[in-house]
Amino acid sequence: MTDVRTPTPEAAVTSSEPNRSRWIVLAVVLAFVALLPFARWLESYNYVLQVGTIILMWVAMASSWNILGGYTGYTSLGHNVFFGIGAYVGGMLLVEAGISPFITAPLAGLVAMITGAIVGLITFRAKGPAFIISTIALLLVIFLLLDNWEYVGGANGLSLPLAPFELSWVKVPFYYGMLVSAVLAVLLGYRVAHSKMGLALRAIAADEVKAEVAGIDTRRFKLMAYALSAFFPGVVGAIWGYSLTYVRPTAFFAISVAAQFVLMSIIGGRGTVAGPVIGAAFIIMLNELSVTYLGGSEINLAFTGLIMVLALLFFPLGLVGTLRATNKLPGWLDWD
Amino acid sequence: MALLELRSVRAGYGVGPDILTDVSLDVEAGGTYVVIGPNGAGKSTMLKAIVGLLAPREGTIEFDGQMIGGKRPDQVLEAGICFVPQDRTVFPEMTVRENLVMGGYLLRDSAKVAKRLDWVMSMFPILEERAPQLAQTMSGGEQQLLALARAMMIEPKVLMVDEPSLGLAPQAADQIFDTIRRLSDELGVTILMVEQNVRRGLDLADHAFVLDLGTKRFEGPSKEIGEDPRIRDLYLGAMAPDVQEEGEG
Amino acid sequence: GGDDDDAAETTAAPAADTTTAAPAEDTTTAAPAEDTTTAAPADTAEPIVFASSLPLTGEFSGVGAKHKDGYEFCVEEINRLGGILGRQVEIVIEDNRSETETAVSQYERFINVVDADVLFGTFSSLLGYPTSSLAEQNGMVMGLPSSGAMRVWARGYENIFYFQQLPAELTGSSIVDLVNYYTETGVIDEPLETAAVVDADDFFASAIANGFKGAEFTVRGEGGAEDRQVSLAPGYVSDMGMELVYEETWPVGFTDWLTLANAIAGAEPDFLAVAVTSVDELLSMVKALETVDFSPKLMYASQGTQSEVGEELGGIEGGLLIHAVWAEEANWEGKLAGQPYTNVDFIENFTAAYGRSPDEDEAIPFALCQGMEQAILGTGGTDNAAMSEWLHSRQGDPVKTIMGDFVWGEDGLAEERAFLVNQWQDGELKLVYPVGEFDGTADMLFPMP
Amino acid sequence: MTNFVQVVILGLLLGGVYALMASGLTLIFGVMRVVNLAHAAFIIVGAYFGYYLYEGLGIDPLISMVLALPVFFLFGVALYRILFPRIEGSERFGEMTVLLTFGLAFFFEGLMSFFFTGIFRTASTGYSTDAFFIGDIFIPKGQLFAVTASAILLIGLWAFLKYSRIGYGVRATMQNRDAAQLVGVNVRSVSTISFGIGMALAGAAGTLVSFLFAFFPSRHWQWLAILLALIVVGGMGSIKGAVIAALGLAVLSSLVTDQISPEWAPMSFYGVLFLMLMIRPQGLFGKKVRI
Amino acid sequence: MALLELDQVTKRYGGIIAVNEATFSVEKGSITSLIGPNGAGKTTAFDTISGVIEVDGGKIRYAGKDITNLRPWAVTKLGIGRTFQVTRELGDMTVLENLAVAGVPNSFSSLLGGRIQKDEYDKAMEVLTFLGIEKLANELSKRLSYGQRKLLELAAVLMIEPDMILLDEPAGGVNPALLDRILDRIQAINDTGITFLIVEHNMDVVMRLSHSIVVMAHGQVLIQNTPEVVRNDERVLDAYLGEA
Ligand SMILES: Nc1ncnc2c1ncn2[C@@H]1O[C@H](COP(=O)(O)OP(=O)(O)OP(=O)(O)O)[C@@H](O)[C@H]1O
Ligand SMILES: Nc1ncnc2c1ncn2[C@@H]1O[C@H](COP(=O)(O)OP(=O)(O)OP(=O)(O)O)[C@@H](O)[C@H]1O
Ligand SMILES: [Mg+2]
Ligand SMILES: [Mg+2]
Repeated sequence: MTDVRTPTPEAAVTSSEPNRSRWIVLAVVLAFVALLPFARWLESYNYVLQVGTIILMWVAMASSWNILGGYTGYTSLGHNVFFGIGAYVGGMLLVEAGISPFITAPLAGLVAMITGAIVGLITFRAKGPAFIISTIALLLVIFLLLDNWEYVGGANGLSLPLAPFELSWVKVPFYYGMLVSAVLAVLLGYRVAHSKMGLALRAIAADEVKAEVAGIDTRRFKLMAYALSAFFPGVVGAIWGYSLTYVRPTAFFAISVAAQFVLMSIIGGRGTVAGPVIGAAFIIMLNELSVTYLGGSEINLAFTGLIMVLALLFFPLGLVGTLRATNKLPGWLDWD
Repeated sequence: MALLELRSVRAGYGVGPDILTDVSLDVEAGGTYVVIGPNGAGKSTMLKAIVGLLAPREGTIEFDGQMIGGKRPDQVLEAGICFVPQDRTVFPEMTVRENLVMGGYLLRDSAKVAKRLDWVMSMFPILEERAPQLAQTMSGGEQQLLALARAMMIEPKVLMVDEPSLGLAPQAADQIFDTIRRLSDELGVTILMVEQNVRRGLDLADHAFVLDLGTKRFEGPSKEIGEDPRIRDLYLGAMAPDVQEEGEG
Repeated sequence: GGDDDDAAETTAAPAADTTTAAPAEDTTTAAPAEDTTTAAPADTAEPIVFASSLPLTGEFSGVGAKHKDGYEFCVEEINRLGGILGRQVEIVIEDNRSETETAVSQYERFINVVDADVLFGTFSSLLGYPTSSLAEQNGMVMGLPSSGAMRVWARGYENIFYFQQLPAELTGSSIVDLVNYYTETGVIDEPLETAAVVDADDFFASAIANGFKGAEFTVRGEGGAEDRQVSLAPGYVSDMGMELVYEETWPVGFTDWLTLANAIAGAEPDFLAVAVTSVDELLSMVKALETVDFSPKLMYASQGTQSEVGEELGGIEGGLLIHAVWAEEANWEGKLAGQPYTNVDFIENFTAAYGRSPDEDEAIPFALCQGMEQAILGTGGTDNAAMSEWLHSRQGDPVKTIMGDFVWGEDGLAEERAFLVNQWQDGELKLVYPVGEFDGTADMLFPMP
Repeated sequence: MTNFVQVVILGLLLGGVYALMASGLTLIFGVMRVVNLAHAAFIIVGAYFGYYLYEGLGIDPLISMVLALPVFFLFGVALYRILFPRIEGSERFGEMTVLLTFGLAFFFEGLMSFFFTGIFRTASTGYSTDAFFIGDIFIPKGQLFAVTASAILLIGLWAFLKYSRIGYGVRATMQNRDAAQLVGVNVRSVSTISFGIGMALAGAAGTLVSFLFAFFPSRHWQWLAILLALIVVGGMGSIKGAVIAALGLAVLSSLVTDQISPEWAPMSFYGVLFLMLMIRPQGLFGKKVRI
Repeated sequence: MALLELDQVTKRYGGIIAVNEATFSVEKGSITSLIGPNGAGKTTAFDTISGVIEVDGGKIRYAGKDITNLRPWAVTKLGIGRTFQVTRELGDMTVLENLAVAGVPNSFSSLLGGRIQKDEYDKAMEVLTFLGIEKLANELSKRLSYGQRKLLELAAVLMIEPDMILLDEPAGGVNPALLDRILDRIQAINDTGITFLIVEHNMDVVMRLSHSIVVMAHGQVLIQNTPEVVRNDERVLDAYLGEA
């Protein structure tokens, strides 16, 4: 007979709640991340904050992607559409109305969310690989539309003013903007994973017909998942566009950007709460290291590719997933 | 020496626990054998291990003087063991005819395939009727029938069937049991099957194994097994034999 | 492949000639350089660090790699000549894979971790735009080898400098001059009445095309400032007295060149202007026009001076006009390490070092590096604020580079000078305009073969 | 009218080349459920293969195409043997291969940039800029040769899959791996062979690209996007579908280029893809499975 | 009063008429069996009732309400639960989670509710214990044996607590010892007023449970009557039972 974990009510009902020591480690990590901007004596302060900002941004985006791609099982290779839409909304409001993207970011998220729901109506007609490809198509369609929409700058894009912060502080608001988004996105991911909705989404991923026969309004849940997963990319898009001072289709709608969402989630562990977080940090740092140390040569691209391939071959379920499968996952990373 | 010999076979899935803890059994050429046991006992797992869908972790599987443990399914099939799994697997996007042709994949000779095809179709006229239909559009039972028929495209030394009667209407089930009996009687094919319809399984087979918790608990001539009160209480339920008596009596 | 060999030979020949003379020249130029370093703090003093993030892989990798050579060669030359202010120079170049996100964080690293003294700009406006914002924010001077669209320079930045003669929109003016000149001299002996303008849907390419078409656009004001209306009317096509009979824009990743060429052929323009994002588009376009058997009387392309163009097209590029910021024939007199360092020196030394002759994509970064070097010399250090001020106040005392003299206005755009215009003639790139200013200008071929 | 015919002809010719590119991709998907995101990168490798054989040894790309078949086949076989056995039987095979091939795309792009630099290339054969004229209509020779070569390859591929024993094995494996094993198909070698075939098609298509288009290593992403759209519209896994979609959409895109604007030409691929999803999610020749 | 009524329901696939103007009804509180040879259209009939496929014609009424072509989840929420002949477990979820899915509300509030509540857990464990697979509660459902999956299918439908339960071959592949107990349980549930419609090929099971039997062949309903009548009907013997 199979050796199954003996189900106790506690284990099943509350297994999801991290225990005390877990919370402590997490709190320490979070405190470290939150206090980083106070480490002003660091020589490479602005650079560290910059990389931190990018990592946090991707934590927010990968965690959001994971709601659709991880739990619901619909791999989107066009999620940067929402990233870009967020950037445009934030950028246009800044240029036209002079409102800071830090204020309009939630609105940008909302617009992305609504777009997500609308797009879902169409793309959800396909499943599996066809869905993946339809999301790529979505990306290219939106690209084309924005590229030809002169009101928002067309191919030339939008040029935004520099953020009016003093140099030594200029990174800080962006850093905290991304941190808040990242924390909220992870919390949302956690909430989804630990809610009935998460159960519904995973059921959809497993077998849609069965899920529906079990009483789940699959269409509604899928649209909800799509919309939720579009929110934070929209939010961080607005902030990121501001930090770039520049919003242009080619910068936001590249397939390589879309792929990052997928890579981070899969490498970290798709369908787990901690996976996208680990994956985002891993990929961004890997990129930084490889362009820094192999930067002089084109080999750095090959190197990144190689790492991806190796990570996959040796951690087929992602870092978190594989560690869990072999029971080596440290407790403080087990957020599921 | 037996045609098929399992010795202390231990097997399981992936990194999971052992499902078969220690299974040894002999299958003699020309015999008909039935494996019975509760759900989850490891019956299907045993057949999968024999046929190579699962590599044994320990122990040996010898067939016709050849070690087949750990070999690939196509190699095992080439050696002479044909297997029809429990969740009948047809080729969904091939027609019924193509599915049957695939059954003769190993024959290589297209004339031979055509001949077998005629024979199988004549045996299961419903398939002849449905020849151009895509397999995935057939009903559950029809697919079961197709998978069974496909296995008959070649003449294996051993035919292993996981629950031949599953999903079949009584008439169709009768026909399948008939066919199996004929394969055994007329062509001398060795039969090893799993059957939850215990009554019919024991009827058909001359020898039975009882599997539980991953090991062989009992074995013996079907008749004895069917009448053994311990086995009857534990595995056959009150109903099967009683109903049989009722029904026929 | 025969044409390729020709090209290689012809470019190699002058190089070989001059290298015989080089050693003598070398010693003379090297001597004073050694003087400045007699105090020999060279090994003790901290090196001056330049840094640039370039698209060595990805979309812009072709040009990016050449920029790397241009920058690195300049640094080698500076060091060979004794460094700057007695300090050796180092350059850190990293690959940003043509991604904005990576480019930005790399410059951030250059500023904060590498502690670079001077930032060199990157290629393409996609990357140049945000990274120049970063430089501005940090008060770092940044020379930009590309990103010539006016919008980039309308942001009111103080620390960015453009290392080309004209912003993209005004590129066509050089063609107007050329047409006027050759019409007067009678080389253009048939009237040019109709024109077609096609361009890639891209920042830079559409800027050039807009100049030809006479577009108007708005540059949005920054932080409450008024929007600026930029009018390019009536446009260079109209300036040349032609009628615009066909205009079209193709998108990124376009592949259907034959159909586009067919449509152009259908319009039968006398003059065709093609503004591209990258040279592969030009190759495809020229091949397609050849296939549909159409050639306008005069054809201009915004890029395509690279030696590969001749190699890959094997002759059919003949007659193509391309504006250039640099040319072999233009014997501009630059300066390096306080001494004259002319374009001829550049070509010669580069060829010796790399075994091939340089092209524009190596010359621009080289010139940029020259400019920065002169700013350091001029201010006596690497204080970027001082450098910026120095660079802004070159009126009357220009920065001297292998691309000519540079004087920058408030906005960081150089004081307008005409571009050079090259023409592909028999697998070779010839300078055809301006005429008489440099040795070795050739006559323009007309009409296109 | 002539112009219309002309544009349609050009579209068909372009489509023929797309068809070859897309069929390798759809084949690999069909057989192994692998969406090979590195397919276009391999096409570019093939383009360099054709280019250097032409520039270096003067071998005509059309001949290189024939050479590319065995070379890339072996390349594919080797690659498959190295990478895939580890994940072959895995439950998440489908999604893992997306990542795996994505990594491969990067890896090969990097290698190509390193060895061949990012400089654009194109092989200038005599015929690549030549055309036959029939009245006012011209038929570009390069495209015509390329399409003819594509057609021959595709017919060969189709016949192979339809009639050969391995072809049956390939189709069976793509539909049900376990069942295929149980009827005696060696799925490992069948998968290897089909990956090899897909790769051979990519290599062959690449040699055609070498003289039809200008290319450089990172060009592959743009090709990939178009090819993916084609295989979805055609119905994933259907070679017939991919060919028809390639021809149809290329003609449409040519008409859009000619009549509206090249700027909207890509819309013919992605817009049609969207429409297709709305009216027939399984694609032209995709089969609707029993729920 | 008839709880479920099929009125001239038709479903075509190209040339094949899977269900051909089928008309039958299921009395409230009864156990009705639907039998017929392979390919008769039984599963297709289930599919139309549960909304998994759309009908080409005819009406389906449940408790007087027209439910034709209603979405599956809506049918379920109305109180009809069904199992699948070819089991469809949610493979990557544990057995327990498979059961808990029944308790998901179809609204945003589902985001607020925790994963598995205590009462749901108790209910699930009770069902699993009864079917003898409680040890598998935390096993991924794709790791189950065929028979175990059949049992899970049954457990899942019991979790929904429907008023009417459609079972598609509940006995297939289930060990006879266990089957005995399952049949007892079905009878017990039925005694509490829950209606059953069962497709089954095992005649012993059918005869033992049914109050009424519907016989289908070639998509058509041949007869609906009591077990005694059906057992002796010529047509049924011909079409279905054969010599047995
Ligand atoms: N998608 C489809 N396309 C074509 N034919 C179909 C499709 N689905 C079902 N059929 C056909 O409809 C008929 C009825 O199938 P159904 O599954 O309802 O039979 P059933 O009575 O449940 O049989 P069984 O006892 O074997 O399960 C069969 O002949 C089948 O081939
Ligand atoms: N793919 C799998 N991965 C992991 N465990 C499995 C897998 N398949 C079956 N098992 C486990 O192995 C045990 C035996 O399964 P097996 O299928 O051999 O049972 P069986 O005797 O055939 O039962 P049944 O009569 O229900 O078909 C079961 O407890 C099951 O949970
Ligand atoms: Mg079994
Ligand atoms: Mg059925």
